[in-house]
Amino acid sequence: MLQISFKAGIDIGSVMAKAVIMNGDDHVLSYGIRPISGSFARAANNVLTEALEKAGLSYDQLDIVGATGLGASFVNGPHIESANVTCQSRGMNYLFPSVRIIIEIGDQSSRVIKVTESGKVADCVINDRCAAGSGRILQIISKVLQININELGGLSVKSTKPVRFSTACSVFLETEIISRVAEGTKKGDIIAGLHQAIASKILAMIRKVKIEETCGITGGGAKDAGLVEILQETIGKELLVPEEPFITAAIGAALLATEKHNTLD
Amino acid sequence: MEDKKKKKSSAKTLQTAREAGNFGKKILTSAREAAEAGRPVVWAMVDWWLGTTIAKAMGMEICYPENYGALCAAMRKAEPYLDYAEGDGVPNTTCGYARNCIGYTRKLKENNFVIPEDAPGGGMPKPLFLLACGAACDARYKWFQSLGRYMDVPVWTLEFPQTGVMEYFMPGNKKDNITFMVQELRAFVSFLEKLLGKKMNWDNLEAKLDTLFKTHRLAYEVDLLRKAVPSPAVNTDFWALMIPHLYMPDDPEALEYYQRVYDEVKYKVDNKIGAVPNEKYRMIFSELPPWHTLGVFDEYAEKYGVAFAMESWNYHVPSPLPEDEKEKIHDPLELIATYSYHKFNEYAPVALEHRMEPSLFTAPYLKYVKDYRIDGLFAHPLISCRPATYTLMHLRNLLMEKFKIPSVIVEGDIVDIRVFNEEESHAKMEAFIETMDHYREIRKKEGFEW
Amino acid sequence: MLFAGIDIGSTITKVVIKDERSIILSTIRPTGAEHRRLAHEVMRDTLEKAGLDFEQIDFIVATGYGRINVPFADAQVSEITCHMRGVSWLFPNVRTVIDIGGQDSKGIKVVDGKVRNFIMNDKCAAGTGRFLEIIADTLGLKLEEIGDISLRSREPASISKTCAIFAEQEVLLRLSEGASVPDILAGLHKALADRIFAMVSKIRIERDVVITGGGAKNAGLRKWLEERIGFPAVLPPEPLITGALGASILAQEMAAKSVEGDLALKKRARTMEAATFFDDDQ
Amino acid sequence: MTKLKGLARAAQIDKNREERAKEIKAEGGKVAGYFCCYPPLELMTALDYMPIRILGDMNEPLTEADSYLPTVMCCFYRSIMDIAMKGRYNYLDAFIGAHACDGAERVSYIWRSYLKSPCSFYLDIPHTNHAAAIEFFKKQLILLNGELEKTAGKTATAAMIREAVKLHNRQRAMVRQLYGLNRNDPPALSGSEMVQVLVAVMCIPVKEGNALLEEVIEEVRGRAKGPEKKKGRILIWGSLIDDTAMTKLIESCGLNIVIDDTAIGTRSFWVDVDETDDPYEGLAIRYLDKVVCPRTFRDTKNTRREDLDHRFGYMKEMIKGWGVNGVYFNIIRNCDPHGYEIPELRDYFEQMNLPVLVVEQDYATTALESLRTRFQAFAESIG
Repeated sequence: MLQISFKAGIDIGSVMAKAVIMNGDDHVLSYGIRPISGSFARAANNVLTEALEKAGLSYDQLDIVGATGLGASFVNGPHIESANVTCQSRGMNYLFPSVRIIIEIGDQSSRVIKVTESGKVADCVINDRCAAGSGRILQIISKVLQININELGGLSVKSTKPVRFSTACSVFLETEIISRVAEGTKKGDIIAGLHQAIASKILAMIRKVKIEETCGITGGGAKDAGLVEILQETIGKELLVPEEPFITAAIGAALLATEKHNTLD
Repeated sequence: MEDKKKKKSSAKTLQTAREAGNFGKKILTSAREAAEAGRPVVWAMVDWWLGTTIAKAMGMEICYPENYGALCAAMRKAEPYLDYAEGDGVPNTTCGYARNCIGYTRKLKENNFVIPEDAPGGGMPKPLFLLACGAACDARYKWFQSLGRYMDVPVWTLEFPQTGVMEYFMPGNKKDNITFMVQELRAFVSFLEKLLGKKMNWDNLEAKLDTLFKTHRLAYEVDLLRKAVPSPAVNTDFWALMIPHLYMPDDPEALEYYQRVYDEVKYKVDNKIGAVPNEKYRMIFSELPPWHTLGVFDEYAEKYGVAFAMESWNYHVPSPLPEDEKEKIHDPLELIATYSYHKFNEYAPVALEHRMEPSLFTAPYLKYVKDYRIDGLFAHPLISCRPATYTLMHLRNLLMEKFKIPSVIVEGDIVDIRVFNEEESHAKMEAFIETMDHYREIRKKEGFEW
Repeated sequence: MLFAGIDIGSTITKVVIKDERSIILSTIRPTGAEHRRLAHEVMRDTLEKAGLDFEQIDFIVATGYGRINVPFADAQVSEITCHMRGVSWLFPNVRTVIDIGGQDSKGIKVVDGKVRNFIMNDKCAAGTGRFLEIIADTLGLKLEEIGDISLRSREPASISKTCAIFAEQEVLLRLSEGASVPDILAGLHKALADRIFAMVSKIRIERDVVITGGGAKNAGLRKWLEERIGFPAVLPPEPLITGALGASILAQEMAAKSVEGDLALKKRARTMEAATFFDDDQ
Repeated sequence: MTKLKGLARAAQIDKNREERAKEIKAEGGKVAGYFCCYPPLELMTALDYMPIRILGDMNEPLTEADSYLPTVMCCFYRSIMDIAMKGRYNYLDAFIGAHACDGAERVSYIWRSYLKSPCSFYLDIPHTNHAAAIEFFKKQLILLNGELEKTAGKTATAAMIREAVKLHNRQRAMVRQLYGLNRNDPPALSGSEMVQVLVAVMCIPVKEGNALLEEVIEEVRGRAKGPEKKKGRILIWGSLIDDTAMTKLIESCGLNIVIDDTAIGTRSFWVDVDETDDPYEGLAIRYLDKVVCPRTFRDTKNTRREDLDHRFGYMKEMIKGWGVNGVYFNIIRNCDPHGYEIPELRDYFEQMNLPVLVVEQDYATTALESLRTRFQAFAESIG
């Protein structure tokens, strides 16, 4: 069995690259988050360097590197790849051992994962093929309304008349939001309408895996407190939110790499 | 579409399975030869041996447009036909096989019913009539009816009653169902006799039935052998093997072939030779596979030690009719009707035991998972096939509720390669391995046998 | 007499002013979704440029996404009819119109100068110009230049995703795998052309085919579309204004059919105010 | 509260479709829910069940359906399963599923696996109208009646069924009379009003329905102002429309809906049950053979022309009698029986020089507005 002093987990998503550095006792020492900006390889390299610098370590000190995400294969140097769902499960389990349902609202898709006590995937529902209902729309609305994603919540909760959108397509939604703004619809109503639409999608997904007592949320969408609140209301459970929702899969990637390495031995 | 994805057919694990493709070729060549010799050709739906055996006994050659759809997809030549059909206004939500066939028929018509040079597998010749079937889905008679737009040939629709579970056990109902089917088969025989201007050859029909039952007996035995651990054959073998037993079980060549299949599988079982090296997980597949990317199952086997020990109820032969029941039947049409009805309803007792519906497409799996010691279901919802898709969520719920067996859902299509995301399927499988581990533990705790 | 047609699209407003015989002036103003309620100002500016007074226009027809309630127009007609009329006026032999707009794509079958059949994409941005806009954005290129760049490709990359947002992800992957920008763009244009072709085929494509809308200005898209259609398509001098042109022609017809008193009444009822859109709350 | 009458009452019932069913339950009566237009209402009425047509809800976002049905299936039946799982139909004493089409068949099964009612029957319906099929269907009806009797605690005599046949035939005759008023231009009744009236009579006991129809006919005949005159007089062909959101959209685009060939419309009312000695005989013939829907296969005729007329000819009468100048194909997404029919039927109408509009809709009110341009352009292309 490999003696591990330091390890890294890298998650190369479609929009963001994230890296975490952990020590042999699985403590997170540092992390980095960077936009992809057109190149997976470059972003992977940069984000790892950033995290290493923060931890005051050099690349050579890493004993093992785990990678996940769309661009995992573009990570330079030796690394062990794992599926994103598995990484999210391990990562969230590491942060919140009691969590049995993970809601992940990513940029391109949403997922609901059921996890075991040991952080393994017990079931999972993925919304793919069409980006309707993904976290992308939260980015779009932040851009259109020119507010930060974590400010959406404050506006949403004040809404009395949430907008009912006529489309689920994120692309068309953007236009619809823009025109609503132009017409003078209250920002809060627009955001609340959006939050409700996402929440009802997620609810349908949760129904498929059956709800459990402790639930958590991660991915970019977890940064939107308004969404989290509406989701809590819709599913009737409190949601645990990581301090930095972006890095949960990267943590999982580091943990899984070690796991896989040990079983290989 | 000049797709850059590599063509990914499966290597198949059985020697005999690799030969099965010849039967597919034989279907098409025999039909073309018949057409050239001026003998009648029929296009028929898979009908679980209800009407096609009768038509064959009358000397007709049969082509199966559903199978042809799978062939075009496997050769990755379906797209132009799909485009043709959509262009004619058929919604793109309808069956991929149907759109492939509608597009093909339009092309055939435009070529004055001379088979186009570039037709995959040599093509299907113009039929004398179309033999539709009411079993399994609406598309399988509506699609043939819609071909009237391209060729003026009659359609005959075989009645295939669809009984509910509770209703199956109502006194007299099974008998009424079979009587109805027999009446309809008689009407079908009259239709054929009128169309061909000759009498039914009953001796020929009986001889064909005899061969059919023998072939099916072997196919059934092969299914039983597949319960062995490690699995002697897997789903990719089955999808090749099914051509002889589904389309031409009455052909002596198929019988001879199936004897060899049986021998090969038996040998593997006796010597504990697994189809998948290091079989770690036994999965079941439902319902129709991605014909264009069957090789993906070889990859799952190699990467994760997954053996697809069983699959797709619809295409398996049923258990043989009990001899005493069979002996009481003297009318070959009644025998046929009883057998086909048996295929669709033999799992009604299982459904009743679990207080669930329907007995088709779901109940068989509730038995399979026990018999084949299954760890997980691979559900493949199809974008264009509702019958093979309708019950998947329901089946997923049932397997979890009754047996603590998890499912992985990978969307795709039988024909349309554009909707199958291969990389995503691997990611899902990787996560699913953990899920299967987890439920193995749970099943152990709850006292399940496997 | 003078007539005007205004096509209030989701992001661009177009105006055509016409007399009995020919076009006097046309304006194309990218209003953008956030400014589309300013359609009346585009109208006002156009009139100003032409040195005309609002009162001098005898009949105004509005069309497009924002046509539902245009206070300064006398009638509203769907963009399908307007495109068909505009194109037919320019090209009397037209049988098929393919309009590739920002929010939707459509095919129109023309028989004897009438809409015989039509088809539009629904619920998804996959087959629209917006698809290209998003990709251009991802690649940091201008929408106007991507068509030409795509023509430089020798081996189009395979793009299988239909959803614009997923395609964006695929583009990133292809880029990272080392595919060149022209190849990626060619793959995207080809994919879009395939989808548009599949849709328009439903109304049976017949010659002459005229391509309009923003997509018509994209040489790469035109190339792939023509390849699928099997023969060259006709391109209007200004593909963006056919809807507004059709509206102005219909304005002329409607004026001719109206009684004089009615016209005056209608004129008096007009106000130069913002238009109401389809998705506005009723 | 004053008791509403006629059209206003119909609109009220349409808005609150379960109201009567629940009242009847509270009074100790029984309610039978059924799929599509194939389970004979007469058998339910004869045994004092109030028949209620099981419909979906275009306004309800789907949150439950995905757990039971994949997204590729019929949007209407997905909606039904969704609201059923939310408890909307928990009050049913009898559930009658039906093999009307794949959607109805599969949802019948799945419904019965999760939702249990005292009486539950799955009615198999043959695919053809052959003599043997009618005979078989008759036997199925007898089985259905047996199950209904068990829960009703009484037996249906031939006389009771014949009585019910009379009541329902009367209802059908009145509905036809109502449609007849739409032969005029402008039509006497808007398509939206028609939906309200027909949905209403499907949600109340037959006698009340007949009384309501009498009121409506009288009201419509006497009223000074009905729908405006519009250029388009259209026939709607397709599975069904059960929400006025859809008809109102169409009618706001310059189109009057004057007649239809749909399952909530004429298909349910166009033909009577023959009063045969054996009442099951008349029921089997009427429900299997005389109800028209593409789900029933009719044997190919000698020539193509004959075949098409045999399948679609009845609509020629509608076109002529109601002065139809355009046809709208209302396709609920993922409907196979109607989907395969589109190219042939479209040809058929276009040969009659009738413009055709085909729309595949998602059975959701939120997705309607985007269809407006299609209807408007269609209206502009008429005449």
